[in-house]
Amino acid sequence: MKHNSTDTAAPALSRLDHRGFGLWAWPLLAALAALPPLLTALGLEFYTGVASRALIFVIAASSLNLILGFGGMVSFGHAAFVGLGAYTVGILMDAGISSAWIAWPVAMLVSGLAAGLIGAISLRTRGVYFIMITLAFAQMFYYLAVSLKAYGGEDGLPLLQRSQLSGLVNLQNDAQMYWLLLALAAAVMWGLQRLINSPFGHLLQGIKENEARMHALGARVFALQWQAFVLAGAIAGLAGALLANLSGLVTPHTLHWSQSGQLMIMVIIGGAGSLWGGALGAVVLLLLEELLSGYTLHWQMVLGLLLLAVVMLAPQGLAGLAARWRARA
Amino acid sequence: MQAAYGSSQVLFGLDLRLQAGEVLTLLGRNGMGKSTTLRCLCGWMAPTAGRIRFCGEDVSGWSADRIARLGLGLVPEGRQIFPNLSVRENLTAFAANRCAAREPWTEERVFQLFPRLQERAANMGNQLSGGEQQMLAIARALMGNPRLLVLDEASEGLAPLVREEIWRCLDHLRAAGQTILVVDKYVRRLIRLADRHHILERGRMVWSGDSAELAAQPELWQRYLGV
Amino acid sequence: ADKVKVGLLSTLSGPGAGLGVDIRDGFQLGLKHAGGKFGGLPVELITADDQQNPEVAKQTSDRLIKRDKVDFMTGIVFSNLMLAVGPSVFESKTPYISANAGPSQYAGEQCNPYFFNVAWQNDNLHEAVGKTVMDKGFKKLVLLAPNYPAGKDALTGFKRFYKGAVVEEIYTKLGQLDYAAELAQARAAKPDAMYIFLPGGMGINFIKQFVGAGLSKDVTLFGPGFSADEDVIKAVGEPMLGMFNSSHWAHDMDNAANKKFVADFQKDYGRLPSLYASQGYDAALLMNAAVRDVKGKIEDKDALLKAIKAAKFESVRGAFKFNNNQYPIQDYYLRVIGKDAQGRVTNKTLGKIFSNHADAYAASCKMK
Amino acid sequence: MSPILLAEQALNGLQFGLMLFLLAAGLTLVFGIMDMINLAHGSLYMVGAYLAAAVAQATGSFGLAVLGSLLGTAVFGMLLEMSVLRRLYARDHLSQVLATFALILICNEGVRMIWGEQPVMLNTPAALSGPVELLPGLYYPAYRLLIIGVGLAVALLLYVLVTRSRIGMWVRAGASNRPMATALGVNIRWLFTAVFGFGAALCALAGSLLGPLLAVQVGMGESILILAFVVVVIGGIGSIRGALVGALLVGVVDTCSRSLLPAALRQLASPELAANLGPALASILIYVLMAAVLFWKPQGLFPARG
Amino acid sequence: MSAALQNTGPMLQVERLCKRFGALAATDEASFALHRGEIHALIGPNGAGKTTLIHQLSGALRPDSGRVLLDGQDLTPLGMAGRVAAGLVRSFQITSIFKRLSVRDNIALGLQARRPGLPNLWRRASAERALQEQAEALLELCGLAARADELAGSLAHGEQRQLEVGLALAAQPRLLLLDEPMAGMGPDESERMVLLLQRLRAEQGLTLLLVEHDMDAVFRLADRISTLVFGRIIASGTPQEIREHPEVRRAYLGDEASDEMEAAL
Ligand SMILES: Nc1ncnc2c1ncn2[C@@H]1O[C@H](COP(=O)(O)OP(=O)(O)OP(=O)(O)O)[C@@H](O)[C@H]1O
Ligand SMILES: Nc1ncnc2c1ncn2[C@@H]1O[C@H](COP(=O)(O)OP(=O)(O)OP(=O)(O)O)[C@@H](O)[C@H]1O
Ligand SMILES: [Mg+2]
Ligand SMILES: [Mg+2]
Repeated sequence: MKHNSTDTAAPALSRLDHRGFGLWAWPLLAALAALPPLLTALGLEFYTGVASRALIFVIAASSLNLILGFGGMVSFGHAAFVGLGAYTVGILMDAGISSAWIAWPVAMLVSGLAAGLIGAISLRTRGVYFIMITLAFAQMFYYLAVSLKAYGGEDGLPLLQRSQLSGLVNLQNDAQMYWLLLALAAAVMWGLQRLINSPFGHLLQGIKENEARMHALGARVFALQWQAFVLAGAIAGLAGALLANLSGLVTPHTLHWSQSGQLMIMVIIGGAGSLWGGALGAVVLLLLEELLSGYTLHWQMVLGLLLLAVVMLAPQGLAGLAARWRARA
Repeated sequence: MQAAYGSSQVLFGLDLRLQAGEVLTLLGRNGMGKSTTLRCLCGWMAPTAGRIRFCGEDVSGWSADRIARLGLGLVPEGRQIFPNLSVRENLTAFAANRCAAREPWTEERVFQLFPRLQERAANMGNQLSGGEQQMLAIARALMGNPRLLVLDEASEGLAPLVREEIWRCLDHLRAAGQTILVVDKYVRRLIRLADRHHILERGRMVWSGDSAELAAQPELWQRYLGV
Repeated sequence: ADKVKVGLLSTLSGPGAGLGVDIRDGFQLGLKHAGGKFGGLPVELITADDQQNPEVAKQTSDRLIKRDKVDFMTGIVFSNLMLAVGPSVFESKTPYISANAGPSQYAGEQCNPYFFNVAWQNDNLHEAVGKTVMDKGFKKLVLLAPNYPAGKDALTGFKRFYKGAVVEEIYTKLGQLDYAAELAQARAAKPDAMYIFLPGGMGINFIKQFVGAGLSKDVTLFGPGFSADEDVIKAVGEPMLGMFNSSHWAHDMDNAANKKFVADFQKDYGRLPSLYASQGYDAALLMNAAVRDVKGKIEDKDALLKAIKAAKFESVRGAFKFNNNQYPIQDYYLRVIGKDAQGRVTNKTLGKIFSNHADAYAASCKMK
Repeated sequence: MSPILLAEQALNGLQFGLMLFLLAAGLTLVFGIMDMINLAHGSLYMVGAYLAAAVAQATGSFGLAVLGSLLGTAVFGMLLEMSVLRRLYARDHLSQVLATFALILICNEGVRMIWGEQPVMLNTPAALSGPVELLPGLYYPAYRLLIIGVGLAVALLLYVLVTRSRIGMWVRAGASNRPMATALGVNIRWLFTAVFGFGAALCALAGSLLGPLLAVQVGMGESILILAFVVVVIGGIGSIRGALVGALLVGVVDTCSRSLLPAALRQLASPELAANLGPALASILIYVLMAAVLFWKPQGLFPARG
Repeated sequence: MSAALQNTGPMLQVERLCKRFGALAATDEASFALHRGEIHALIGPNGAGKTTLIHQLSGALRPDSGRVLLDGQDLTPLGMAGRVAAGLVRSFQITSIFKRLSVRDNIALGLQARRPGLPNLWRRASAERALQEQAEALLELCGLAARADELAGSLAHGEQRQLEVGLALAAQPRLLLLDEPMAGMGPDESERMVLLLQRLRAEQGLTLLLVEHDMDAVFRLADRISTLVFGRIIASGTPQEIREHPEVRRAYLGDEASDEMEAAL
């Protein structure tokens, strides 16, 4: 029995709909696309790499947001899918297959399959049990990767070069890589928004709100959740494939629980269950780390305090704060 | 007293007075603000204006636990049984005799009243049937030996036989001098039970009077209660 | 150039931070001793944290190279991070002076003209202990290492010089906390000595538990120098007494450079320097010497590399020179933990294990 | 494998389990009963260990160190509760995760600022530093016996406290339906603060008792926290009995997997394969165990009644 | 399906259903049948096992033994979703709605949930005209049209009960299991619910199994009544038969109830 009723004001048309693309999206996209030449002109081309990394995490965090924010499935093992995607690219390259046309879809497939398996088992549990069982699977992959001597173990597996996306762009070029990532991130965001506003997305959110009721209404809860989980796993696999290419190295660290935690933190500060939550969180967290760690050695203290402030002041994450601010304006 | 949920005001200047030993009812259709009134009384909600005095103290703005310790016992709407406590724990955890009742409610007495609870004493709260939960909610409030017993739709979901049992119990309590505030829909039965009645309509008191008056005015029922 | 920019990327947060901080402090002391200048040029030192995360390390080293355009890089503690940043550092033709990480890859086939290691190759300390154990006549050994490539390499290095019987070779989980099961196994195997490769907190856990289990009475414990260094001693204290370890440096080594280093380090930071600190210090001295030798013309990469390789600096560990793979050829010493004159628990140098020892991978390095 | 070794390994499993239990107990209390995901639990454990080390260094007495750490950490925990966590009970688990993650960062950095990067020293009291002979030939570290004893005592205390005492009932009631418990006259706010302080004291107990066995260093909380969560989840969240059983299960399985599995594999497979597979399998066995338990019992072994 | 509809036997047949919780037999060899188009009330003392029975019919609980047949087809292998797809829908005794969504969203979700196949992943659900119109109609039907944009959680208790039934209707049942739909409703709303249920039966041929303690409503609505006591059906029959059944009076109705019934008649 909660009797806070702050949200009775101004009823939204549907709380299941998440609009997130307005006319502003095009100028923003254009501005982002102009970033590499601009940075080069300013002599800051290093930041192209930072931005590329942020875009990859936008994809990864958004995929987690799909299941965590909209599906209520708090996965603490999402890094496993990112890592699997990365290792797939690394291992294929090791075997001489460097075409992105092959490697990336295979990475998505492998991560999707793993998600299918893990999801089928994990989705029997709920709540914190789900958090922990997904963590358990991720840890298994982590220790496997650490002890796999053939693929570098703890040292990781260096990529000889970036994947070849022949016929489209030259990934060896940082700017072109960035543009590709931008396009992919935009596509993922667009797809996510279509998905969560579709009947599938509505049902998924319904399950998050009241699962027992969805059962009684005849929804195939398990199937819906599982499909979302697999989809999110596959997208995370794509992010992993991209990450491997960007950093030129695949390491078990990508699979470490702290990475899963970081993705989760991104989604939460950005706003779980907001369309832009994952993206916002990824960008903000990475930028904060980048800025703070250059500024003070005790940056973790500052970061901690900032995160605490976000929790206290913005219960719905930064996206929620933005929405509230817009509503007031 | 006034109260609001966020920006929507629900209660508009309500006045209510309850003497010790009196039994009072609040009547009205769904959504008229009966439960809201009770929520303000027990301290779950702070009224936006007005004051509440209880046992001679001004309790407006007090926290619910202080009010409860002063002697208010609540049977809330929707039962609110603790699912993770067993039936016996639900009863004993909050047992108290704060007002030094001469004949305090004990586990045995409560079980006499609701034998069904005794049978299920070791079960967890969420393993009870709806009606059993309702019995437990009443029993739990009684175990606190309150000065003022507040019942919000306490007969909801109870079998007729049990419902009658509860009415009889309330009769008993009343005879023993217990002060009671009841919200319920069985008007006919309430007339026999209570001293005075109030009817709420959209957060305003539209009628007050004693049982005889209410019994004599069936058109009131028609108009405000839909009976 | 009018100044020298040095990027020091090290592990400054998280559980491994102690090591990175020592390297940084050692380096800063070296810089201070050089008067804040390398070869007469003012030095701009940029420190950064790699969070012990390969991704972050890569990202940050890119920042140092591309944005800050540093002239030297140094600082990384862990080999796996070194392997992550190596390719882009080498590509940018920035000399990397490793103050600790010495992966076998860069010692062997992947050796690189831009990579210099002023510390030691990963296997060296293990080889040194292997030789000691062999020389001291121990015959039944139990070996213990975490289950990851570095752990396996370490034991391989050990066995390169120890040819006696190994009664148990135990691999544990990386980051394991409790070693009771392994200790019981070891006790049952009745060895006369035990060799552990357990970096960081794992080593501290193990040694405490080893003593608690009463094994120290019958079994001599050996470890690489970093498992018995001053930072570990500070955390474990007396129970470490009597542990043998190998090192290329010790704070009681008798040379002028070292005396100055140890005294000033204690003065500045209030603690005894560790192996890592000495390596950080040497890295600074090496850079100083190289810049001095090219007379400040650090743009001339060939000359600079040649100057670094010449290694004309006064190392705190005495004799030092680079092998063809630009890893050190140096002496390794046997140390034992005991009490010094003031009653402090600390390392005492017993003698030399190897003189002018190189690593096993140099042969496969194509560089001359 | 000789019976003596077997007995010793059994004791090791028991001891490792009880060591985890010490930490899991506080966790299950706060997490299971108050329904608060407190990632900073590991930080309290770290603070407890550091405080114990500080007191031990100042006074030289291990007993005082434990006592000081209990008190200090309890106070620290209560302050934390009053300033931050109190605002989070009503929020969803995600906010709790984020906030307590932030607390981890802050605590780690704070400890580093005060005590420095290097691990600090906390050693076994001299009287307990050696092994005792339990049976002829069976030596066991005295200090580990102490941990076994304390672990069992804490288990008993908690069991009584949570399931038998009124306070335990109030906490459970308050966690499941706070307004209702309040309306029945319980001051949940202070009750939760006190319980949190108690949980923190349990952390301190774990920290100060395990400090002499494990490294006292920044970040010590996180590595063990995961294990503690595993224990709590296997046992069933909120169940003290479950935490105990889960802890023992993890302890025994982990110990066995480390000592028996490699040997067993050597019998079954080629030495090469066994050497590679054994340790890898041993590392993940407790996670396999957890996944298996949750597969068959999605609520853990002892679903908290309710 | 059409073959099943031609089936002339009872629509729902419950055969010797048993469910034990430990030592307690919540349903104990319960058997009864429900005919097409009838309103069948299930009454019984608190804790008799009525809700447990509904759980088993809807697939939320697996019976220990016994069978449930819908149109002659054994439901045992079907999960909840399968049963809803076959037209068997339930409501909850303890209100279970989507509290943080608007009333309209609640209904719209209910309408979408049971659609067969993989739901559309791309088209906007809110842009589906048919869906929105259906939702409006249902809102009108259950008397919540005026509250459509409120958050379901902020409705008064009685209104939430209305929504509870509305949600069950959204799943387009042929056979509806209602667990105390009138509980918590005032006389006015109860009356409206009675009318609604009668209308649904008349217009859509809906079959109803009604668990209710409001005897007033039960005797006005039910074509037949079964009485469950300690998990066993002790009597089945017309309202008149049940009212006069001595065992039912003793175990359940008592005297007060007859007062109420007199008033209702
Ligand atoms: N948490 C809440 N937030 C916003 N509005 C609320 C909330 N709870 C109740 N209301 C509104 O306040 C009004 C009065 O509600 P209240 O629960 O007091 O009615 P009631 O008379 O008890 O009705 P019922 O007989 O159905 O229980 C209703 O219109 C309801 O929609
Ligand atoms: N999960 C469970 N575990 C143990 N006992 C249970 C469980 N669920 C229900 N029971 C018991 O089974 C009996 C039947 O419960 P049920 O909810 O079916 O009763 P009911 O007929 O619906 O009663 P009411 O009219 O009060 O709602 C009750 O005594 C209840 O305590
Ligand atoms: Mg009400
Ligand atoms: Mg029921």
